[in-house]
Amino acid sequence: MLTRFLLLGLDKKAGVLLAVLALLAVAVPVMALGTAPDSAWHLSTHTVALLGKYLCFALLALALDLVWGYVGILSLGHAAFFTLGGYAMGMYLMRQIGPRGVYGNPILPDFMVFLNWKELPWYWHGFDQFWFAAIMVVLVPGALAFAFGWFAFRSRVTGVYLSIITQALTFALMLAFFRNDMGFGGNNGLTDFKEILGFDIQAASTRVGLFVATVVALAIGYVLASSIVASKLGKVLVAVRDAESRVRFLGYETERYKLFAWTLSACMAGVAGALYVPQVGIINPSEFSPASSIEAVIWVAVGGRGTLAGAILGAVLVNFGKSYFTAALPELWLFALGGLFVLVTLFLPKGILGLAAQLRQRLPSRGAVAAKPADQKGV
Amino acid sequence: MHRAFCWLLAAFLALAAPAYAAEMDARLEPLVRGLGAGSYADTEKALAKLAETGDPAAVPVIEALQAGDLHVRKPDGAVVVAKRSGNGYALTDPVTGAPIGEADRNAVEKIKVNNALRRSMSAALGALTLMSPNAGTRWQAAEAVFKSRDANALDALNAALAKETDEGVKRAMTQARASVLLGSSAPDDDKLAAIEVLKDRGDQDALALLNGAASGGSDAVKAAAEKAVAAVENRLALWGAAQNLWYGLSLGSVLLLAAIGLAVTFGVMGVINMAHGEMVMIGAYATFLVQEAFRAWAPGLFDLSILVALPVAFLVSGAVGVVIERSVIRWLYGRPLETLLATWGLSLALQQAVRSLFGPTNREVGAPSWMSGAFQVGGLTITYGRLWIVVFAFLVFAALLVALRKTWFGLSIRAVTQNRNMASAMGIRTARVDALTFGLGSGIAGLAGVALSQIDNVSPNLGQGYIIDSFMVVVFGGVGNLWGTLVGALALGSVNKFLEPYAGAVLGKILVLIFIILFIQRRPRGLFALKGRAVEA
Amino acid sequence: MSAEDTLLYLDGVSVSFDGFRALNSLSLLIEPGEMRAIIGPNGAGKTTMMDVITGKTRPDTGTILFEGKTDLTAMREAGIANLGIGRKFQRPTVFENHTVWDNLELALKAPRRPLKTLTYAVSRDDRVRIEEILDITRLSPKRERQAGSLSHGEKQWLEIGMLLAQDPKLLLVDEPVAGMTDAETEQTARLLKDIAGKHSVIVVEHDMVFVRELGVKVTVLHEGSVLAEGSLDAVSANQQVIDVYLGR
Amino acid sequence: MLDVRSVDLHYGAAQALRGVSLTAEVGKVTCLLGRNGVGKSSLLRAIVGLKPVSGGAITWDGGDITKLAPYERARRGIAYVPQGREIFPLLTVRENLLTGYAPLKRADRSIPDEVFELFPVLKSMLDRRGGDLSGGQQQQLAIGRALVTRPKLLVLDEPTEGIQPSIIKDIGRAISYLRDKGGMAILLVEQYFEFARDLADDWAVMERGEVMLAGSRDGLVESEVRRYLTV
Amino acid sequence: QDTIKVGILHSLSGTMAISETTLKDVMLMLIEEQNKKGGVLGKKLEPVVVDPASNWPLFAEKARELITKDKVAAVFGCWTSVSRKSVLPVFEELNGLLFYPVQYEGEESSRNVFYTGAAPNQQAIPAVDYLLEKESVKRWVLAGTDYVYPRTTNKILEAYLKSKGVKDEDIKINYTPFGHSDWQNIVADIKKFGSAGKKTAVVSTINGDANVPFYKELGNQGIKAQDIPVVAFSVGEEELAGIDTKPLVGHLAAWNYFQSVDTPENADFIKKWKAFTKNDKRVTNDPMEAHYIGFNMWVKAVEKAGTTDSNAVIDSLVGVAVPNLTGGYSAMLPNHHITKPVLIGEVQENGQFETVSKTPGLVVGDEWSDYLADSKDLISDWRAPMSCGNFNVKTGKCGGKGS
Ligand SMILES: Nc1ncnc2c1ncn2[C@@H]1O[C@H](COP(=O)(O)OP(=O)(O)OP(=O)(O)O)[C@@H](O)[C@H]1O
Ligand SMILES: Nc1ncnc2c1ncn2[C@@H]1O[C@H](COP(=O)(O)OP(=O)(O)OP(=O)(O)O)[C@@H](O)[C@H]1O
Ligand SMILES: NC(N)=O
Ligand SMILES: [Mg+2]
Ligand SMILES: [Mg+2]
Repeated sequence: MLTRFLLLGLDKKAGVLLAVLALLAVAVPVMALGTAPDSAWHLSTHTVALLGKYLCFALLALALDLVWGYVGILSLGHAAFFTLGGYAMGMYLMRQIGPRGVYGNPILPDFMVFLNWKELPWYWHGFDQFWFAAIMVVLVPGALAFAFGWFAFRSRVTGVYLSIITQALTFALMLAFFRNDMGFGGNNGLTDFKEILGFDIQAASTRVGLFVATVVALAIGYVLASSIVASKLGKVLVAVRDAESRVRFLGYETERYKLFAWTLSACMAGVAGALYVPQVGIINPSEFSPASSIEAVIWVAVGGRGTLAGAILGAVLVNFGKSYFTAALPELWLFALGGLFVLVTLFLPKGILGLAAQLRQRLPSRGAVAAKPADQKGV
Repeated sequence: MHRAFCWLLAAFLALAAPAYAAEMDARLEPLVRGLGAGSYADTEKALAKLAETGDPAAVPVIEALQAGDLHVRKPDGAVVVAKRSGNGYALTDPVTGAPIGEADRNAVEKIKVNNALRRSMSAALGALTLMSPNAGTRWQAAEAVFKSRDANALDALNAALAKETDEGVKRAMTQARASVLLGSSAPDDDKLAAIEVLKDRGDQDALALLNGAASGGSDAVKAAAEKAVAAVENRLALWGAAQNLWYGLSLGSVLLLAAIGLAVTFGVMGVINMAHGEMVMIGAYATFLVQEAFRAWAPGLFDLSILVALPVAFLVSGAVGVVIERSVIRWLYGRPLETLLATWGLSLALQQAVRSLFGPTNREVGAPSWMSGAFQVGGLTITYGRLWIVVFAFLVFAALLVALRKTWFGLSIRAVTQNRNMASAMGIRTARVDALTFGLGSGIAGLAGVALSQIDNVSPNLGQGYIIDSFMVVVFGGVGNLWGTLVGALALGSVNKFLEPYAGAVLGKILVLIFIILFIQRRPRGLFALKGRAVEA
Repeated sequence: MSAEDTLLYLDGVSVSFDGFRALNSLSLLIEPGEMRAIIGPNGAGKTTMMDVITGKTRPDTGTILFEGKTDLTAMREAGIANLGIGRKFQRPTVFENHTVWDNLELALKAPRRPLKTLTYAVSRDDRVRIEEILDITRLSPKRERQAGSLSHGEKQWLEIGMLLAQDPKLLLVDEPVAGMTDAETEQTARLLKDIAGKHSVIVVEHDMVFVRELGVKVTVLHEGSVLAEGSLDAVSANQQVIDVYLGR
Repeated sequence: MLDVRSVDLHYGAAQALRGVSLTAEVGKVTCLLGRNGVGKSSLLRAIVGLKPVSGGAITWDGGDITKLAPYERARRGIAYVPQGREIFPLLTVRENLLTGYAPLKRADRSIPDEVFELFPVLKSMLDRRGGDLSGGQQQQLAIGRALVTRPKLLVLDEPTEGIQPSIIKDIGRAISYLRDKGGMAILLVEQYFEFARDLADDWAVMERGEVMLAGSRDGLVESEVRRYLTV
Repeated sequence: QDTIKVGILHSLSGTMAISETTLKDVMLMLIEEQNKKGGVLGKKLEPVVVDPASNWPLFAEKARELITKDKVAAVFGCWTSVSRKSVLPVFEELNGLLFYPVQYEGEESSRNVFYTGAAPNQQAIPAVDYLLEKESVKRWVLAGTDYVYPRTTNKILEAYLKSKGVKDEDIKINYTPFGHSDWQNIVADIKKFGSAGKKTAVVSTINGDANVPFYKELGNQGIKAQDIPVVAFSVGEEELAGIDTKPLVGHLAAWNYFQSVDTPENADFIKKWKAFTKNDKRVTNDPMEAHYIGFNMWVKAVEKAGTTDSNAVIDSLVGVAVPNLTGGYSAMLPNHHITKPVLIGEVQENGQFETVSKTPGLVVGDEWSDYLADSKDLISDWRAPMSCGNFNVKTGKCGGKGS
């Protein structure tokens, strides 16, 4: 049953995407570790880290597309789940520093030492274990999403009202995490990590390993999401998106459906955040900022909302553009990026992936002929 | 005003006492010279001596020092008043005001003042100007003595009190006297009387003095002071609540101003307008430009600059809005979510455009005199700037309400936004209405920019600081309902200001956000939710 | 008749909107297997009555019982639908971005819980049933079309199809033949008559030809309560009904 | 006179109208019949300008209006009662009616008496929001709103849908009255055959995006028409 | 390779652009000047500007890009502490060079970072001393933006004040969020706190954006410097340029440089700056001076080492002394902080500061505060043989507690 379910999601588009991911998972390690640094084929750690970051964002975008594209929940707070996942991982990494911190305190992270904390707060316990942190990476965002969604969906908060309270949620978390009293390092967040699972976090091989883990996570996320979307549950979700109250009159408890997708999406975002942190080396509260969430929405929109693969494409492209422009046009890149967004909305209303579909529609092809009134024969 | 008085006094002195002017000179001369002695401490000592003379002739000297005009002439160490004239300085005698030639830029050295000196100067002037013919000055002098609690001023104070006719000044002097007495070793009876006077004054300053009295002195004084403290504290607590209410109202009106344009572009038109903040910012920069123009061409009329800035900002932001609508937004009707993407892009580009044009740093927007300072209503301090912003916010709100509800234009706006096709089929020029509506919303945002330039940074980031709050307000109040925006803004402002004293600014803000989240659970369509079929359709 | 023997029991149901009474102490009994036609002037409260039954609107006062025992006023829409109450809306509402087929698949009687739908696969029976409905509604050639691109009348048919797919115990049908040709109207009447017997049906219509064709008991609603009840001929002869509804 | 010449219309790649020609004369009621989905509404949308045509021409009152925006057409006296009512849901009934002022000169701006004579219920509900009305009330409002514009060409898409019998009769009477008053062309799409038959001066019958039959009241055989309407 | 690349890592967009863009400009100017003088080691310098966009992980990414892709010889950059924390592991991993020009909270010393801004003892402590001595302040409001720099600074100041006998109830600490714009009741509270009969002062670690509304509110509520002076550590000429300073005359700031400092070096620097920016109104400020010092130190060290190789330059930097703009020499210390004079200035009507106090000599930057329990035993010395950033003098071992 499970395989059947998973196969549901595997159409041609998925095949292409998974093939690309598989290629990445093989080629990147080979090029990063198996070639001489001066070879034309060599990938620097910088590039590996960049690619890894893009793919983490892609997973976040994928999670967002699941709820926005298919359930119509425009979350302006998805970065909250991403960041919580990131913090869970960051806490693990902090604990791994052990006595290598500047003050040499084997238990307390540096920021606690210089703020005069005497002992580890209770919520930091357990994070010295990878398995525990790994569970928290999914559990914390998932639980928050579940609680939040439980109330919001039952109260039938929808549309912009839902969007705005998701924004309020992430904004509140940002302010809370800024507070040093929260015990998460305040504005500086968590950084200066040393190792993960015993591997030196700066070693090229670790970086490649993290990259491959990200590719795998993204692939799993994609297969999961596209299977869900292709299932009847996916159809219910789309129906909820388009006419929620009508779905209720068919007997579906739409709250449960939304809650399912929402919580799953938050968990995916959490995993994305967890993979992101060791690769960029820092997690801090500005990741909670509403702008980060909006950016994620933008990636999805650019790639094509409600296409899953488009979300991935959008995240990678926009972030690549950002990386490129901030170096190539440091003083004008906002024009470039802002202009890009405007142009995409104007000329690619369904995003980049929508372009193909759009072209197909423009040119009357064989598929279109079938829809002519001619076959509307009376009975 | 100080300077004007200075001249007045000089004139007065010149008329009244020409005879012994020279004689006084001789007495003051070394003291004045002492001001230029070197370190701040030396200057302060000289100043104290100068004040001790009680001689009104010292007043212009001290005022010159206060104004930063007092210099030391390098060759001979004489202390002179030096004013910029051409490339050098025009020198006058600090006491007589008589011109004594010119000096090169490097030939004089300014006598620097620091805060300690400023305080001493205020105190000295206080004691010296208690007899000034100008009631305002006397009142200021009394307040200065009240603050300095300078025991030396007691005699002058008593003398002044005996002559004083103005009720207000008299009260101030009595209070100053009480303040001095309470700190001195006066007999208990005097102190008890002083406590009564201070209790009547009943403000924070009085409380401080009474607190001091309650912690020392004889039992009788202590007891009376304690009772007075309790009375004053009660009174202050009451005023404190009123003050909080005012803060809430004032923050609320800022939120209202910021949000009200969004209530049009987002609330009425349904455009998720991420560039709203930038429209506000453009309004603020328009204000800056208008003020620059005033500074350059009509500095005397600077107080009017804000009034001129209002229409200018409205038109500039509105025009930008119209251009945006015609070039981008109009392709996106019926696709509200995509307006988010496009306006986000616009917002980035507009920020950068302003940054490239005006630079990344803050620009100075000044406050006209009628918007500066504060006044007291009982224990309530109300700053003029905030007061005008409150008034202005309500005016804009009322105007918009009338425009949308009572005019043909308002009706077309609502018809077009509810069903663009049908409105067009009814004969409404939808394109023009769309452009004008977006322009109106943007123009109002520009007006908000004028107001916000008075209290916040005028920088490319200005808009970013308000966009989230604006959306919260509009949504909290109920999208598409102007009254909701009004009440939403005031409610959020007040909640914030009532939480802040207890929770602190950071936690207070977090609590407000949580409050919004919880509130929306209760009212999933905002405070002023529209109900019924009409909405679900 | 006691409440227990009824399929649907409304007693003293009132609803008002901002002071306007849309339903005014309405009482109505529907027996199992019965088909009932409801007519009445525009604004009489017919649609509101359906809203109240299906949980869309909460009544201010009154009792609504299903199968003599279940109190509908305390339930949410989905729960009510799952009891076996299906509804066709006055304004056709279908899932515009789904194909005609998917619309029917979603409506088809099947477990409604998320995990069940996640693993759901169309069975042979389901397929047959959907094909059947497509034939009945003559949407077979458009099965792959997005419902949003259907014409107004086609959407009406699709809604009827979805209602059939749900296979409910009680069908609430609001103006099913609006926008249909006379021939289609006849066909719809036949369809509903077939359904009745096994199922109970409440039909709201303004088309008297259609109502006559149904040949069932008619209830006339006016200003939120029952004005007359009986055969169509009987109520048609009622002067009040002529005044407020039929006209001359 | 309204003159539609060989109009084609597409939704994406799907063609909904193929070479449709039709005329509607002033002083007459022209009735358009056809089964579901044959393109009646599409044709009306093309005439009022809500859907651009991909071929052919539309002239009204001697002028080519094929390319004009809907509001321009409204200004030339074309009023539209759409299928599905399309009331402005959040405007009150009064405001919905007032939107009809748009194409009028200031001096002409008033609500004609016939609106309330025809639909008295509207008068009693002036301050209720349009979206809150019952379906039939909305339909009445939609017709009333169109009349406010003092149209010279009134385009009605199934105006009797959802309306109670007595008012249908009133609408019928109103349509004849408007026709008889002169100066107005009326184009009516209707499924309710009897109603159409009683009103129509001219007929047209559509099938699969094409006009199959057209002619005047006397020239058409009812059974012929019926043939196109049966299932 | 005929140029030497120099990375400039300052935010040109986002919230920090307001402060950091100027530093990018000043670096471009310094590099241009140096090139006019013939560059370094006979090669021209080539600036590589990137925009980390006020986004902290992006700082790390861009730092990595500058070092590995552009192969810059040194990077001048960062403003906020979090951005520095974010890039720190990158510089250490890739053995790059970062010159950090902003006053900060201390508690850090990296082999790869050179701290040319003030450590707390080069700004905060002398400022408080000034208030204690010259203004006889008895009651203290420590107001800051809620993040690490103010928190740490206030922690240090609190300990310091208590060591001077200030009582708990005479210290009020208040934090506000970034960009806080409604100061009405906080200012009123300060006023209230200050009217208890004891001389009160505000020590402000309020960050950039929030300052303008803060000072505007101070002015409006009529808090005069002579009553309750505010001494700020993050308000310089650039910030004042956006405010009408008339009501603020007399409020204080503590820095290591003011534009108003009257030295020939400074006059020259200001002249060049105005010419470079083609704007007669552009002001200079402390972090600009820090870059000026840092850049000249780097040039000197490279010339001394004869190479841009990181290890060589790092070694030769310690001990390098270059003129600062206040009429003295600043030297790079073994702990990678520098010596600086501390200036206290009062705001003037023209938006400039007038120096009212200046430390007699240079103050040595102290990275590990003596007023924090866990760091008072730590020292840093990057010279061989110690070569340690956190040497514990109690245990005699490198690495904090000396594990
Ligand atoms: N939310 C509401 N606010 C105000 N009035 C309402 C609301 N909902 C319904 N009404 C009014 O309640 C009355 C009953 O409406 P309902 O739709 O039930 O009528 P109906 O019998 O279905 O009419 P029709 O035959 O025209 O469909 C109408 O007068 C309508 O205007
Ligand atoms: N928005 C649309 N997108 C795509 N196809 C459409 C759209 N609207 C209508 N169609 C198709 O165009 C054809 C004609 O539709 P139209 O609405 O004109 O029919 P109609 O004759 O008015 O039918 P009805 O009597 O049901 O109202 C139909 O096949 C319909 O499916
Ligand atoms: N280091 C600072 N000022 O953040
Ligand atoms: Mg109805
Ligand atoms: Mg139609």
